[in-house]
Amino acid sequence: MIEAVLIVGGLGLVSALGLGLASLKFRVEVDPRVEALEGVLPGANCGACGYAGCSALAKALAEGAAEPTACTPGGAEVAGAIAGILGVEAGTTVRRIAVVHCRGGRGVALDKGVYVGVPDCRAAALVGGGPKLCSAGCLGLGTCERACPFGAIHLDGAGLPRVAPDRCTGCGACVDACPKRIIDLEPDGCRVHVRCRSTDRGKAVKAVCSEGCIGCGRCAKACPVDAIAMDRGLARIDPDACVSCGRCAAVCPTANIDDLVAGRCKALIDEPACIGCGKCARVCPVDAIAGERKAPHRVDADRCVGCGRCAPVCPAGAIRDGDPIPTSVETAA
Amino acid sequence: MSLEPRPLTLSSSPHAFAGDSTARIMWTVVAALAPATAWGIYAFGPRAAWVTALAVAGCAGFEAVFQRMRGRPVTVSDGSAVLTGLLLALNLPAASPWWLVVLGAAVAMGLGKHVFGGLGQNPFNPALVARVVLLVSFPVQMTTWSAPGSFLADGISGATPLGAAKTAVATAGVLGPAGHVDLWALALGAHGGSIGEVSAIALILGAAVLLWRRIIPWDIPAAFIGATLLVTGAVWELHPDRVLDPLAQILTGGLLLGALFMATDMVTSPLTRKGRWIFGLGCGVITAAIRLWGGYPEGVSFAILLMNACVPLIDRFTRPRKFGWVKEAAP
Amino acid sequence: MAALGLLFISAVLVNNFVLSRFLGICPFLGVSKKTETAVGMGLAVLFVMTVASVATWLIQRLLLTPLHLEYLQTIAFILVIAALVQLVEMVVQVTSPALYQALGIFLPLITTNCAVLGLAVLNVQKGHGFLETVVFSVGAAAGFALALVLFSGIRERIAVADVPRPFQGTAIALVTAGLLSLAFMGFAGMV
Amino acid sequence: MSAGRTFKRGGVHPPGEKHRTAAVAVEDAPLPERLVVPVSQHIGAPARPVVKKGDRVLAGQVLAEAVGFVSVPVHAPTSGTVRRVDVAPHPMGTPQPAIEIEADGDDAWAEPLEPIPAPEAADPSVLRRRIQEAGIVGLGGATFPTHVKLSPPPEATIDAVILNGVECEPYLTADHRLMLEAAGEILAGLQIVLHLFGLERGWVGIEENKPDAIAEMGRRAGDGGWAEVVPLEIKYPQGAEKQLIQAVLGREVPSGALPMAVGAVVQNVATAAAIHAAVVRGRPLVERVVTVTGPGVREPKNLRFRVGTPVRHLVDRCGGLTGDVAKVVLGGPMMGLAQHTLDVPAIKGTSGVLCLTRDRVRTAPAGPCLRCGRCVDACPMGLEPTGIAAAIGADLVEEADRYHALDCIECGSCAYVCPAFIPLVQSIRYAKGRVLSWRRKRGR
Repeated sequence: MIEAVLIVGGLGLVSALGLGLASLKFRVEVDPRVEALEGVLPGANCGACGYAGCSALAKALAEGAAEPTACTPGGAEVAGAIAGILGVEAGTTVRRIAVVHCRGGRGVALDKGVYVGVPDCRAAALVGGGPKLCSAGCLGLGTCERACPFGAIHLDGAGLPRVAPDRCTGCGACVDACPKRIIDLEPDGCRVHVRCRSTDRGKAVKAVCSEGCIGCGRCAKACPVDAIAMDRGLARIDPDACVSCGRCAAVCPTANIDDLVAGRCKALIDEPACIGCGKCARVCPVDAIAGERKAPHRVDADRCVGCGRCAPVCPAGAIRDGDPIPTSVETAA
Repeated sequence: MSLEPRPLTLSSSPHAFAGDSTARIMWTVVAALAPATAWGIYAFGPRAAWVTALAVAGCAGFEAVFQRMRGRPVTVSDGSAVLTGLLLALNLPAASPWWLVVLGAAVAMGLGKHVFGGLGQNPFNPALVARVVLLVSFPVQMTTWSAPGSFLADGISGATPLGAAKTAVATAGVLGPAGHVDLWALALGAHGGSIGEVSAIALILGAAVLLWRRIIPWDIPAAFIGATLLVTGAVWELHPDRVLDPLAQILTGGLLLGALFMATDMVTSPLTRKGRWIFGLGCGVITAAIRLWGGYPEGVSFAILLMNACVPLIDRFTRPRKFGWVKEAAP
Repeated sequence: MAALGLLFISAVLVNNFVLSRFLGICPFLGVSKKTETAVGMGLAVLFVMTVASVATWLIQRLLLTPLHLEYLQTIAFILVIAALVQLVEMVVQVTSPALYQALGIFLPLITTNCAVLGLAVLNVQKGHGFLETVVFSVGAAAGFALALVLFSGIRERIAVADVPRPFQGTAIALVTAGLLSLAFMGFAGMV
Repeated sequence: MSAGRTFKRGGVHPPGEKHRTAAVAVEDAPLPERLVVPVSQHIGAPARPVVKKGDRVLAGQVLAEAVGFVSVPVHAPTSGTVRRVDVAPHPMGTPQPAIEIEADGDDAWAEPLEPIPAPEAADPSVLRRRIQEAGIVGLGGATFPTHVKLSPPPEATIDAVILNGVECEPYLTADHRLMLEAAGEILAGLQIVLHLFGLERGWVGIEENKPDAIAEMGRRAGDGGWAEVVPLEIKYPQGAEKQLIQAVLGREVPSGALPMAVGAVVQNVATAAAIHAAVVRGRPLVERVVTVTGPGVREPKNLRFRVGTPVRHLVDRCGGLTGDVAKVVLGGPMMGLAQHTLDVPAIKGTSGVLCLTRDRVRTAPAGPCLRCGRCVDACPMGLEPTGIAAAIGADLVEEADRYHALDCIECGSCAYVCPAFIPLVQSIRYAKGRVLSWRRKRGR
């Protein structure tokens, strides 16, 4: 028995001594935070942060080369965890999602001819710019769909990519993958989008696509907050200024502008509950709310565009939905 | 005015093509196997025809089934499944029971090919995968040889010359009568063996067409046969009483069928000439080693499968020399 | 001499540790995705196996057997192997951080690798002498490395293949390993 | 066996198809009513327009000026009125800025650049400037500005000038006819290039399927030995720069390097003739010869046209199309660009208009690679096309780089032989783009 203990103990001792010596010779400094950081990162290796995968970002974070908010797909949760490990304050992240700026699917935008080749947009774009007559249009071969690490993009029946907003993490893999650069990351709050990127003249656009932006400018005129600018015959919505009122979509003659807001209502202030703080009036982008300080405020229903910004800021919870505003789809129908 | 033909085809250059296609290659190989198949049917009787038909139909059927299961276009008409089926049949004894053949077809198409994604992606030759699976699973059925001419093919007679030699050496220590083989009979195909391997002349006839049409490279058969000849020849010099002479080694067993039609399978052989030599030499040496020292009398199938496994590495270390690179960077 | 040669060939091909004895499957599947990694792992295993079997052979012959402590075999062997693996891990981490990263958890896992322990035990069981132990160990390790490298080559090809969904990943790796093992059966009965 | 020299590795033998036009003398295409002159007809910065809508222009007048060194000006192909300065269809596929001219039919010429009747006495820098001023680009199809090619950095020693009369692309005969009809001008151009480098002796590489051109060029060059006509084996891509240098000189241009790395400069024969015209006669490059051919053209011809002439106009001049044309290619069948309309202008780089009928157009989808290795055997650069395509197909950019995707010259030999119909060239071209951006990103 005693021999057994001695033998095993002796072997252990010899090994421990050997390893101890070896560890002096082969010493490597490892930052333990790197491993912890890797643990909190999503592990999708999507590359949205600009580093080659999650472990590369973890290293950069530990070295202070990247911000805690660098992981966009992880959102605030991951940013918080990272900040916790690093012992710093997390900045704020605005949730952004991918928006496809083209509605020229099959039957809407014309093809140049019969494309025979690699079924990939980026490869097809090398064959004379791709098979669509519109040089700014979606090629419809699904490169963005394959590039999305989260399965948030799928081609619809017309061969156009559709983004599932709940799955999109705003990593930007599709933005980089699209050879036509028609996918952008935009703040989730903006739910109205111009779905065209062609800067060609209206006539030229009409010749190749029935639903392209022809640069008529009606949307810009209709916008109550001047969030739409006309740029070389193309309407562009400033997503930070847009209040998603949908008026532009209602007036677009080619039905190009998407309005993703399901139903809008005019704001209605419950006057007895109003404490007259004026917060709602300050956030209203169209100056539709007025009232004396400390007195009940009123909504000018003609001006109100139903953007819904006032309700969440009311400390008294006195703002509720009023009359519904018909959506552009209903207008068209 | 020239009227515009609409729509025009848009594709990347080049716009001219040599004209060969996958289907053409496959069907040409099938045609090149016709002499060997015909001889097998002539020698082993209607039973051989039944096995052949079953294997071909089985492979074609399983190909269609697996492709449909994956929701891919069914490409039986490209001939690759038919070719696999034919090669499988030629590797089976004429007396194979029907279930053995069908199982072989299923294994070839399933485990050999479609598990890896179908045509062009399988690392191992599907027909050989099937043969070896059957051989290790059903050794009795797989080595119940019929003698040619025994048109009843009931599996009562016949051993392959290699099998006979192995048994003789194992039991008596020397070849004895098993060492007396008639080379002409071997060349013609008048000896026991699987359906397609017996007639050297028929196999060479078919392979000549493929060599001439450049569908198979000559390097692999040359290296394969050469290496077998060399190794078995050297050992035969030392122990002529225990080893069949090298010419008989070439003419018996699946060596010619393997060297000409199985090892040359494009999908599972190296890309470059240097690689093909290494591949062929490896096949030959392993075949000889198994025949001389192994437990199995025949080693062609194992040898080719083993070398199939080496192909990715061979390819990696036999990259062609790139233009403008004096010394190739690390692979 | 010839006997040693046969022993070596037997260990490499005929009784290949991975493909015939099915030992060490974990690293075989785990680090065979890239050939470079596989080569690194093969070398690490070669080192550990050779040194470990020599060390364990010495322990067995000089300590355990004389003292009739054979029942301590397993624990003593594992101790030695673990220490060796630690050493290899340190060396690899310093000399090739990239390889260290690529091998990941599989490097420390050599410790519990049944191939290494199995080899040590086999050497004792078969009553190998010192020279035989060395040859057998190098052969076994070479066989392991050979299988690993061959397998990694095939897996690199499979990585770009259109493998059906249910078979992707480990499933297809196991199928391939099975076929490779099947091919190695050709060596059966050779030695 | 051929006695001709050739490059060492790979290559394919597509049918020549040159019989349609090889014996048809070059004919001047009549002036169209409207010409569309793109400002980008060369590799490098597009030229900047210096005319505006409504301007009257004379033939040879500068329409757009060069922007920087790697750029050339664009000249008015004929006299007329500028109708539009705007984007217009371009052979590259996407519309590009162009100057549209309504021809007045007079074809009145502006004052030429000052002729240099004795270039052998002129200063090389003057000649180089002249070559740029005249808007000369490589007429073999690559359209690289010629003056750049002729201005190697001081540390490079040029000891060999090769004229490229190979015309290895099937169907095309424009250079062939030019060598028969303007051998003197071509050789005079060679002399100017030789003078630029202070050399005594140059080479002219011609494939053996043009024995009459070999004979004619040899006869015109005379016995002085200053211009050696080298007969070359018929093998595609013999006319690719690196392959031609190896065939003629036996030198191998290193990967990623230019021919000047081995002391060689290669010029197309048509470019040489254009250099001669620009230097000796002061004529800017506003016209070239194109082969309008293919089974889809009624009367295939070699036409001399003014840059900016619509392709439709050229095809009409050749009797128009037969009914079943399914593909129109600008350039040759191996490297040309497929067009979706005939309403594109023929430009400086347009060496051929190839109209293919339905039976010659492949629309079958690509199958899986059989690993037959034919692409590997065919690749003149020693690459593994199938490996590159597979790597990029699986999005493995680094792997594609390890396969040396960037060495590909896009000659099309691999896709030509592929029995699985895999569009290897397109895949590799795509892979090259990905590798370049990956390298940039990695460098960051």
